[in-house]
Amino acid sequence: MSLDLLIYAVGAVASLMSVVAVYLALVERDLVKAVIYSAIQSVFYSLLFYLFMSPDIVLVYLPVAGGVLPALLLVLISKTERFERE
Amino acid sequence: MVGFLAEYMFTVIYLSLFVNLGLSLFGLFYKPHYVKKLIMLGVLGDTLNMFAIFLGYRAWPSPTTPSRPPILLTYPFENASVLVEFTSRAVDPLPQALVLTAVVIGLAVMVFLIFLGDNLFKHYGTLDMREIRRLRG
Amino acid sequence: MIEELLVYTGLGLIALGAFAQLVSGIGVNRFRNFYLRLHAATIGSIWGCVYPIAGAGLVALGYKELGPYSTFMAGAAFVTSFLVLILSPAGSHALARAAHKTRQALVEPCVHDALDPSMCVRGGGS
Amino acid sequence: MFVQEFIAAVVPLYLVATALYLYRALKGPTIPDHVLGVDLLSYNLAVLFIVLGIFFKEPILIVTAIPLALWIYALDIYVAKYLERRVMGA
Repeated sequence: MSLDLLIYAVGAVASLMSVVAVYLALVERDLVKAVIYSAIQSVFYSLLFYLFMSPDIVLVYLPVAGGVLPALLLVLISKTERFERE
Repeated sequence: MVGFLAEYMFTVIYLSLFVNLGLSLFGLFYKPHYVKKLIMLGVLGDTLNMFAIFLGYRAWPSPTTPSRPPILLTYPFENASVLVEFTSRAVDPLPQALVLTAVVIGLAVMVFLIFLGDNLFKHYGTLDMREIRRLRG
Repeated sequence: MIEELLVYTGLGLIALGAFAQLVSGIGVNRFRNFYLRLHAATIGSIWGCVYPIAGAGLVALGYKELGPYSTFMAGAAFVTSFLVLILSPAGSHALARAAHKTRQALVEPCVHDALDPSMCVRGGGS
Repeated sequence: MFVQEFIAAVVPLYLVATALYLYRALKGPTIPDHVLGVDLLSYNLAVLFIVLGIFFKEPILIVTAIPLALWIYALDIYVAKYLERRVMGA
Protein backbone atom coordinates (compact mmCIF):
# COMPACT_ATOMS: atom_id res chain seq x y z
CA MET A 1 0.00 0.00 0.00
CA SER A 2 1.43 3.30 -1.04
CA LEU A 3 1.51 6.00 1.59
CA ASP A 4 0.01 8.85 -0.38
CA LEU A 5 -3.08 6.74 -1.06
CA LEU A 6 -4.02 7.30 2.61
CA ILE A 7 -4.25 11.04 2.04
CA TYR A 8 -6.56 10.68 -0.94
CA ALA A 9 -8.70 8.20 1.02
CA VAL A 10 -9.09 10.64 3.94
CA GLY A 11 -9.95 13.45 1.53
CA ALA A 12 -12.52 11.33 -0.32
CA VAL A 13 -14.25 10.30 2.92
CA ALA A 14 -14.31 13.91 4.18
CA SER A 15 -15.73 15.28 0.93
CA LEU A 16 -18.49 12.65 0.79
CA MET A 17 -19.45 13.42 4.40
CA SER A 18 -19.56 17.13 3.57
CA VAL A 19 -21.98 16.36 0.72
CA VAL A 20 -24.29 14.59 3.21
CA ALA A 21 -24.12 17.57 5.60
CA VAL A 22 -24.88 20.08 2.84
CA TYR A 23 -27.87 18.06 1.60
CA LEU A 24 -29.33 17.83 5.12
CA ALA A 25 -28.77 21.56 5.67
CA LEU A 26 -30.66 22.15 2.42
CA VAL A 27 -33.75 20.11 3.28
CA GLU A 28 -33.98 20.86 7.01
CA ARG A 29 -36.90 23.02 8.11
CA ASP A 30 -35.72 23.89 11.63
CA LEU A 31 -33.20 26.68 11.08
CA VAL A 32 -31.16 26.00 14.24
CA LYS A 33 -30.54 22.47 12.98
CA ALA A 34 -29.60 23.86 9.55
CA VAL A 35 -27.01 26.14 11.17
CA ILE A 36 -25.51 23.17 13.04
CA TYR A 37 -25.39 21.12 9.81
CA SER A 38 -23.47 23.93 8.15
CA ALA A 39 -21.07 23.86 11.13
CA ILE A 40 -20.50 20.14 10.40
CA GLN A 41 -19.81 21.00 6.75
CA SER A 42 -17.28 23.64 7.75
CA VAL A 43 -15.47 21.16 10.01
CA PHE A 44 -15.04 18.75 7.06
CA TYR A 45 -13.97 21.59 4.76
CA SER A 46 -11.29 22.54 7.26
CA LEU A 47 -9.99 18.95 7.06
CA LEU A 48 -9.86 19.29 3.26
CA PHE A 49 -7.98 22.61 3.50
CA TYR A 50 -5.53 20.90 5.85
CA LEU A 51 -4.99 17.99 3.46
CA PHE A 52 -4.32 20.39 0.57
CA MET A 53 -1.43 21.85 2.58
CA SER A 54 -2.74 25.24 3.54
CA PRO A 55 -2.58 25.61 7.34
CA ASP A 56 -2.90 29.41 7.19
CA ILE A 57 -6.31 29.09 5.51
CA VAL A 58 -7.36 26.67 8.25
CA LEU A 59 -6.30 29.15 10.90
CA VAL A 60 -8.57 31.82 9.38
CA TYR A 61 -11.41 29.57 8.18
CA LEU A 62 -12.05 27.73 11.47
CA PRO A 63 -12.86 30.83 13.58
CA VAL A 64 -14.90 32.35 10.76
CA ALA A 65 -17.00 29.38 9.63
CA GLY A 66 -16.96 27.33 12.83
CA GLY A 67 -17.41 30.01 15.46
CA VAL A 68 -18.43 33.46 14.28
CA LEU A 69 -20.92 32.68 11.50
CA PRO A 70 -23.06 30.18 13.50
CA ALA A 71 -23.07 32.60 16.43
CA LEU A 72 -24.26 35.50 14.27
CA LEU A 73 -26.88 33.35 12.53
CA LEU A 74 -28.12 32.20 15.95
CA VAL A 75 -28.39 35.88 16.95
CA LEU A 76 -30.49 36.53 13.82
CA ILE A 77 -32.70 33.49 14.46
CA SER A 78 -33.23 34.42 18.11
CA LYS A 79 -34.30 37.92 17.06
CA THR A 80 -36.63 36.74 14.29
CA GLU A 81 -38.34 33.40 13.67
CA ARG A 82 -37.13 29.85 14.04
CA PHE A 83 -39.09 27.67 11.62
CA GLU A 84 -39.24 27.91 7.86
CA ARG A 85 -42.80 27.84 6.57
CA GLU A 86 -43.92 25.67 3.71
CA MET B 1 -3.37 -0.30 -9.45
CA VAL B 2 -2.22 2.20 -6.84
CA GLY B 3 -2.14 4.97 -9.41
CA PHE B 4 -5.65 4.09 -10.56
CA LEU B 5 -6.96 4.18 -6.97
CA ALA B 6 -5.32 7.55 -6.34
CA GLU B 7 -6.84 9.01 -9.51
CA TYR B 8 -10.25 7.58 -8.56
CA MET B 9 -10.23 9.11 -5.09
CA PHE B 10 -9.02 12.46 -6.45
CA THR B 11 -11.93 12.41 -8.91
CA VAL B 12 -14.31 11.61 -6.03
CA ILE B 13 -13.16 14.75 -4.18
CA TYR B 14 -13.53 16.86 -7.34
CA LEU B 15 -17.02 15.57 -8.22
CA SER B 16 -18.31 15.92 -4.64
CA LEU B 17 -17.18 19.56 -4.69
CA PHE B 18 -19.26 20.00 -7.87
CA VAL B 19 -22.24 18.36 -6.14
CA ASN B 20 -21.86 20.80 -3.24
CA LEU B 21 -21.77 23.69 -5.71
CA GLY B 22 -25.00 22.53 -7.36
CA LEU B 23 -26.79 21.96 -4.04
CA SER B 24 -25.82 25.37 -2.71
CA LEU B 25 -26.91 27.11 -5.93
CA PHE B 26 -30.27 25.30 -5.75
CA GLY B 27 -30.76 26.38 -2.14
CA LEU B 28 -29.74 29.94 -2.94
CA PHE B 29 -32.27 30.25 -5.75
CA TYR B 30 -35.26 28.13 -4.74
CA LYS B 31 -35.47 28.18 -0.94
CA PRO B 32 -37.81 30.92 0.22
CA HIS B 33 -36.42 31.70 3.66
CA TYR B 34 -33.78 34.41 4.14
CA VAL B 35 -31.63 32.58 6.73
CA LYS B 36 -31.54 29.46 4.53
CA LYS B 37 -30.36 31.64 1.65
CA LEU B 38 -27.60 33.00 3.88
CA ILE B 39 -26.44 29.53 4.92
CA MET B 40 -26.33 28.38 1.32
CA LEU B 41 -24.44 31.54 0.30
CA GLY B 42 -21.81 30.62 2.88
CA VAL B 43 -21.53 27.08 1.48
CA LEU B 44 -21.21 28.47 -2.05
CA GLY B 45 -18.34 30.76 -1.08
CA ASP B 46 -16.52 27.99 0.79
CA THR B 47 -16.82 25.65 -2.18
CA LEU B 48 -15.40 28.24 -4.56
CA ASN B 49 -12.49 28.83 -2.17
CA MET B 50 -11.94 25.07 -2.09
CA PHE B 51 -11.72 25.01 -5.89
CA ALA B 52 -9.04 27.72 -5.78
CA ILE B 53 -7.00 25.75 -3.23
CA PHE B 54 -7.55 22.58 -5.28
CA LEU B 55 -5.92 24.23 -8.33
CA GLY B 56 -2.80 25.06 -6.38
CA TYR B 57 -2.26 21.59 -4.93
CA ARG B 58 0.28 19.20 -6.35
CA ALA B 59 0.92 15.55 -5.64
CA TRP B 60 3.80 14.10 -3.66
CA PRO B 61 7.15 14.35 -5.46
CA SER B 62 8.22 10.91 -4.23
CA PRO B 63 6.71 8.32 -1.86
CA THR B 64 8.84 9.37 1.11
CA THR B 65 8.83 13.16 0.79
CA PRO B 66 5.36 14.71 1.00
CA SER B 67 4.50 18.07 -0.49
CA ARG B 68 4.69 20.89 2.01
CA PRO B 69 2.87 24.15 2.78
CA PRO B 70 4.42 27.26 1.23
CA ILE B 71 6.07 28.47 4.43
CA LEU B 72 9.82 28.98 4.68
CA LEU B 73 11.10 27.95 8.08
CA THR B 74 14.77 28.90 7.59
CA TYR B 75 16.52 31.91 6.06
CA PRO B 76 16.87 30.90 2.39
CA PHE B 77 19.64 33.11 0.99
CA GLU B 78 22.69 31.65 2.69
CA ASN B 79 22.63 28.30 0.94
CA ALA B 80 20.73 27.68 -2.23
CA SER B 81 19.78 24.10 -1.37
CA VAL B 82 16.95 25.37 0.85
CA LEU B 83 15.42 27.19 -2.12
CA VAL B 84 15.86 24.22 -4.43
CA GLU B 85 14.16 21.91 -1.93
CA PHE B 86 11.39 24.46 -1.37
CA THR B 87 10.56 24.91 -5.05
CA SER B 88 10.59 21.17 -5.64
CA ARG B 89 8.14 20.39 -2.80
CA ALA B 90 5.98 23.40 -1.92
CA VAL B 91 2.44 23.92 -3.21
CA ASP B 92 1.41 27.10 -5.03
CA PRO B 93 1.15 30.05 -2.60
CA LEU B 94 -0.84 32.44 -4.84
CA PRO B 95 -4.32 30.81 -4.47
CA GLN B 96 -3.77 30.61 -0.72
CA ALA B 97 -3.17 34.36 -0.51
CA LEU B 98 -6.30 34.99 -2.59
CA VAL B 99 -8.44 32.66 -0.45
CA LEU B 100 -7.12 34.17 2.77
CA THR B 101 -8.50 37.53 1.64
CA ALA B 102 -11.72 36.04 0.27
CA VAL B 103 -12.64 34.34 3.55
CA VAL B 104 -12.37 37.58 5.51
CA ILE B 105 -14.30 39.62 2.92
CA GLY B 106 -16.96 36.89 2.86
CA LEU B 107 -17.32 37.29 6.63
CA ALA B 108 -17.79 41.06 6.21
CA VAL B 109 -20.46 40.58 3.52
CA MET B 110 -22.23 38.01 5.70
CA VAL B 111 -22.31 40.33 8.73
CA PHE B 112 -23.84 43.06 6.54
CA LEU B 113 -26.49 40.65 5.22
CA ILE B 114 -27.32 39.44 8.74
CA PHE B 115 -28.05 42.93 10.00
CA LEU B 116 -29.95 43.67 6.78
CA GLY B 117 -32.09 40.64 7.67
CA ASP B 118 -32.71 42.05 11.15
CA ASN B 119 -33.95 45.34 9.67
CA LEU B 120 -36.01 43.41 7.13
CA PHE B 121 -37.79 41.57 9.94
CA LYS B 122 -38.46 44.81 11.78
CA HIS B 123 -39.94 46.33 8.62
CA TYR B 124 -42.09 43.48 7.29
CA GLY B 125 -42.64 41.17 10.26
CA THR B 126 -41.48 38.08 8.34
CA LEU B 127 -38.40 36.74 6.61
CA ASP B 128 -40.16 34.69 3.91
CA MET B 129 -39.07 36.17 0.60
CA ARG B 130 -42.38 35.37 -1.12
CA GLU B 131 -44.26 37.44 1.46
CA ILE B 132 -41.81 40.31 1.13
CA ARG B 133 -42.07 40.25 -2.64
CA ARG B 134 -45.86 40.26 -2.49
CA LEU B 135 -45.94 43.15 -0.05
CA ARG B 136 -43.80 45.22 -2.41
CA GLY B 137 -46.46 44.83 -5.07
CA MET C 1 17.54 4.39 23.33
CA ILE C 2 15.41 6.96 25.12
CA GLU C 3 14.15 8.24 21.75
CA GLU C 4 12.94 4.78 20.76
CA LEU C 5 11.21 4.41 24.12
CA LEU C 6 9.44 7.76 23.63
CA VAL C 7 8.34 6.84 20.10
CA TYR C 8 6.99 3.43 21.08
CA THR C 9 5.12 4.85 24.09
CA GLY C 10 3.57 7.54 21.91
CA LEU C 11 2.51 5.09 19.22
CA GLY C 12 0.91 2.92 21.89
CA LEU C 13 -1.05 5.91 23.16
CA ILE C 14 -2.20 6.73 19.61
CA ALA C 15 -3.44 3.15 19.12
CA LEU C 16 -5.22 3.31 22.50
CA GLY C 17 -6.91 6.49 21.35
CA ALA C 18 -8.14 4.82 18.17
CA PHE C 19 -9.66 1.97 20.21
CA ALA C 20 -11.28 4.42 22.63
CA GLN C 21 -12.77 6.43 19.75
CA LEU C 22 -14.27 3.27 18.28
CA VAL C 23 -15.82 2.33 21.65
CA SER C 24 -17.14 5.84 22.08
CA GLY C 25 -18.64 5.89 18.59
CA ILE C 26 -20.49 2.63 19.23
CA GLY C 27 -21.68 3.91 22.59
CA VAL C 28 -22.91 7.21 21.18
CA ASN C 29 -24.98 5.29 18.66
CA ARG C 30 -26.29 2.61 21.02
CA PHE C 31 -27.42 4.56 24.10
CA ARG C 32 -31.04 5.66 24.15
CA ASN C 33 -30.82 8.93 26.04
CA PHE C 34 -29.02 12.24 25.76
CA TYR C 35 -27.54 12.01 29.25
CA LEU C 36 -26.29 8.45 28.65
CA ARG C 37 -24.75 9.58 25.36
CA LEU C 38 -22.93 12.26 27.35
CA HIS C 39 -21.27 9.46 29.30
CA ALA C 40 -20.01 7.88 26.06
CA ALA C 41 -18.84 11.30 24.89
CA THR C 42 -16.58 11.66 27.94
CA ILE C 43 -14.87 8.40 26.93
CA GLY C 44 -14.34 9.79 23.43
CA SER C 45 -13.01 13.13 24.57
CA ILE C 46 -10.65 12.16 27.40
CA TRP C 47 -9.40 8.69 26.42
CA GLY C 48 -9.79 9.41 22.73
CA CYS C 49 -8.47 12.94 22.44
CA VAL C 50 -6.27 13.91 25.39
CA TYR C 51 -4.17 10.73 25.50
CA PRO C 52 -3.46 10.41 21.72
CA ILE C 53 -2.45 14.08 21.48
CA ALA C 54 -0.06 13.67 24.41
CA GLY C 55 1.23 10.51 22.72
CA ALA C 56 1.80 12.46 19.50
CA GLY C 57 3.82 14.96 21.52
CA LEU C 58 5.96 12.10 22.86
CA VAL C 59 6.46 10.79 19.30
CA ALA C 60 7.48 14.27 18.15
CA LEU C 61 10.05 14.47 20.97
CA GLY C 62 11.73 11.27 19.88
CA TYR C 63 11.27 11.28 16.10
CA LYS C 64 14.49 12.50 14.44
CA GLU C 65 13.10 13.12 10.94
CA LEU C 66 10.98 16.05 12.04
CA GLY C 67 14.04 18.26 12.07
CA PRO C 68 14.78 21.16 14.41
CA TYR C 69 11.13 22.06 14.96
CA SER C 70 10.16 18.85 16.75
CA THR C 71 10.21 20.52 20.19
CA PHE C 72 7.82 23.16 18.82
CA MET C 73 5.51 20.38 17.69
CA ALA C 74 5.73 18.59 21.04
CA GLY C 75 4.97 21.77 22.97
CA ALA C 76 1.97 22.59 20.78
CA ALA C 77 0.67 19.04 21.23
CA PHE C 78 0.94 19.19 25.02
CA VAL C 79 -0.78 22.59 25.11
CA THR C 80 -3.60 21.25 22.92
CA SER C 81 -4.11 18.20 25.12
CA PHE C 82 -4.24 20.41 28.22
CA LEU C 83 -6.79 22.71 26.55
CA VAL C 84 -9.01 19.78 25.60
CA LEU C 85 -8.67 18.39 29.13
CA ILE C 86 -10.03 21.66 30.53
CA LEU C 87 -12.54 22.73 27.87
CA SER C 88 -14.34 19.51 27.00
CA PRO C 89 -15.91 18.90 30.46
CA ALA C 90 -16.85 22.59 30.68
CA GLY C 91 -18.66 22.50 27.33
CA SER C 92 -20.41 19.23 28.09
CA HIS C 93 -21.56 20.56 31.46
CA ALA C 94 -22.98 23.76 29.93
CA LEU C 95 -24.77 21.76 27.25
CA ALA C 96 -26.28 19.25 29.72
CA ARG C 97 -27.39 22.02 32.09
CA ALA C 98 -29.10 23.91 29.27
CA ALA C 99 -30.75 20.74 27.95
CA HIS C 100 -32.07 19.83 31.39
CA LYS C 101 -33.27 23.30 32.36
CA THR C 102 -35.14 23.97 29.13
CA ARG C 103 -36.61 20.44 28.92
CA GLN C 104 -35.05 19.81 25.51
CA ALA C 105 -34.10 16.19 26.19
CA LEU C 106 -36.30 14.08 28.45
CA VAL C 107 -34.88 11.37 30.69
CA GLU C 108 -36.43 8.52 28.77
CA PRO C 109 -35.75 5.21 30.59
CA CYS C 110 -35.65 6.69 34.06
CA VAL C 111 -35.27 5.41 37.61
CA HIS C 112 -34.97 8.62 39.60
CA ASP C 113 -34.42 12.27 38.70
CA ALA C 114 -33.71 14.37 41.77
CA LEU C 115 -33.51 17.72 39.99
CA ASP C 116 -36.90 17.72 38.28
CA PRO C 117 -39.17 14.72 38.86
CA SER C 118 -41.58 15.76 36.12
CA MET C 119 -38.99 15.03 33.41
CA CYS C 120 -38.70 11.41 34.48
CA VAL C 121 -40.40 9.15 31.91
CA ARG C 122 -40.71 5.70 33.44
CA GLY C 123 -40.61 2.52 31.45
CA GLY C 124 -39.86 3.13 27.80
CA GLY C 125 -38.64 -0.29 26.74
CA SER C 126 -36.31 -2.72 28.39
CA MET D 1 11.44 3.19 12.87
CA PHE D 2 8.07 2.46 11.36
CA VAL D 3 6.19 5.59 12.38
CA GLN D 4 4.64 6.39 8.99
CA GLU D 5 3.46 2.84 8.36
CA PHE D 6 1.98 2.59 11.87
CA ILE D 7 0.05 5.82 11.40
CA ALA D 8 -1.16 4.66 7.98
CA ALA D 9 -2.52 1.54 9.71
CA VAL D 10 -4.19 3.45 12.59
CA VAL D 11 -5.86 6.33 10.70
CA PRO D 12 -8.65 4.16 9.13
CA LEU D 13 -9.87 3.33 12.66
CA TYR D 14 -10.19 7.05 13.31
CA LEU D 15 -12.11 7.37 10.04
CA VAL D 16 -14.59 4.68 11.13
CA ALA D 17 -15.09 6.57 14.41
CA THR D 18 -15.64 9.75 12.36
CA ALA D 19 -18.40 8.05 10.38
CA LEU D 20 -20.08 6.85 13.61
CA TYR D 21 -19.95 10.33 15.14
CA LEU D 22 -21.29 11.83 11.90
CA TYR D 23 -24.25 9.44 11.99
CA ARG D 24 -25.17 10.59 15.48
CA ALA D 25 -24.55 14.25 14.64
CA LEU D 26 -26.88 14.08 11.65
CA LYS D 27 -29.55 11.85 13.24
CA GLY D 28 -29.79 12.97 16.86
CA PRO D 29 -33.40 13.78 17.73
CA THR D 30 -32.84 16.94 19.79
CA ILE D 31 -30.63 20.00 19.44
CA PRO D 32 -28.17 18.99 22.25
CA ASP D 33 -27.58 15.67 20.46
CA HIS D 34 -26.54 17.50 17.29
CA VAL D 35 -24.19 19.75 19.22
CA LEU D 36 -22.69 16.79 21.08
CA GLY D 37 -22.07 15.11 17.73
CA VAL D 38 -20.30 18.19 16.34
CA ASP D 39 -18.25 18.34 19.54
CA LEU D 40 -17.03 14.74 19.31
CA LEU D 41 -16.43 15.13 15.56
CA SER D 42 -14.17 18.09 16.11
CA TYR D 43 -12.19 16.40 18.89
CA ASN D 44 -11.70 13.43 16.56
CA LEU D 45 -10.53 15.83 13.87
CA ALA D 46 -8.05 17.52 16.24
CA VAL D 47 -6.39 14.14 16.88
CA LEU D 48 -6.38 13.52 13.12
CA PHE D 49 -4.73 16.90 12.46
CA ILE D 50 -1.87 16.21 14.86
CA VAL D 51 -1.35 12.58 13.81
CA LEU D 52 -1.32 13.56 10.13
CA GLY D 53 1.12 16.34 10.97
CA ILE D 54 3.52 13.64 12.18
CA PHE D 55 2.73 11.62 9.06
CA PHE D 56 3.63 14.54 6.76
CA LYS D 57 6.78 15.32 8.81
CA GLU D 58 5.73 18.96 8.84
CA PRO D 59 5.83 20.58 12.29
CA ILE D 60 4.17 23.81 11.13
CA LEU D 61 0.90 22.00 10.38
CA ILE D 62 0.20 21.33 14.04
CA VAL D 63 -0.88 24.86 14.97
CA THR D 64 -4.32 24.28 13.46
CA ALA D 65 -5.51 21.98 16.25
CA ILE D 66 -5.59 24.65 18.97
CA PRO D 67 -8.18 26.97 17.28
CA LEU D 68 -10.33 23.93 16.52
CA ALA D 69 -10.59 22.97 20.21
CA LEU D 70 -11.12 26.58 21.31
CA TRP D 71 -13.80 27.50 18.80
CA ILE D 72 -15.83 24.34 19.17
CA TYR D 73 -15.97 25.06 22.90
CA ALA D 74 -17.26 28.51 21.93
CA LEU D 75 -19.97 26.87 19.76
CA ASP D 76 -21.05 24.78 22.78
CA ILE D 77 -21.36 27.85 24.94
CA TYR D 78 -23.30 29.77 22.23
CA VAL D 79 -25.85 27.02 21.75
CA ALA D 80 -26.26 26.51 25.51
CA LYS D 81 -26.86 30.23 25.95
CA TYR D 82 -29.37 30.25 23.08
CA LEU D 83 -31.24 27.34 24.61
CA GLU D 84 -31.33 28.85 28.08
CA ARG D 85 -32.33 32.44 27.41
CA ARG D 86 -33.44 32.70 23.77
CA VAL D 87 -31.42 35.92 23.77
CA MET D 88 -27.73 36.12 23.01
CA GLY D 89 -26.30 38.54 25.54
CA ALA D 90 -22.69 39.21 26.38
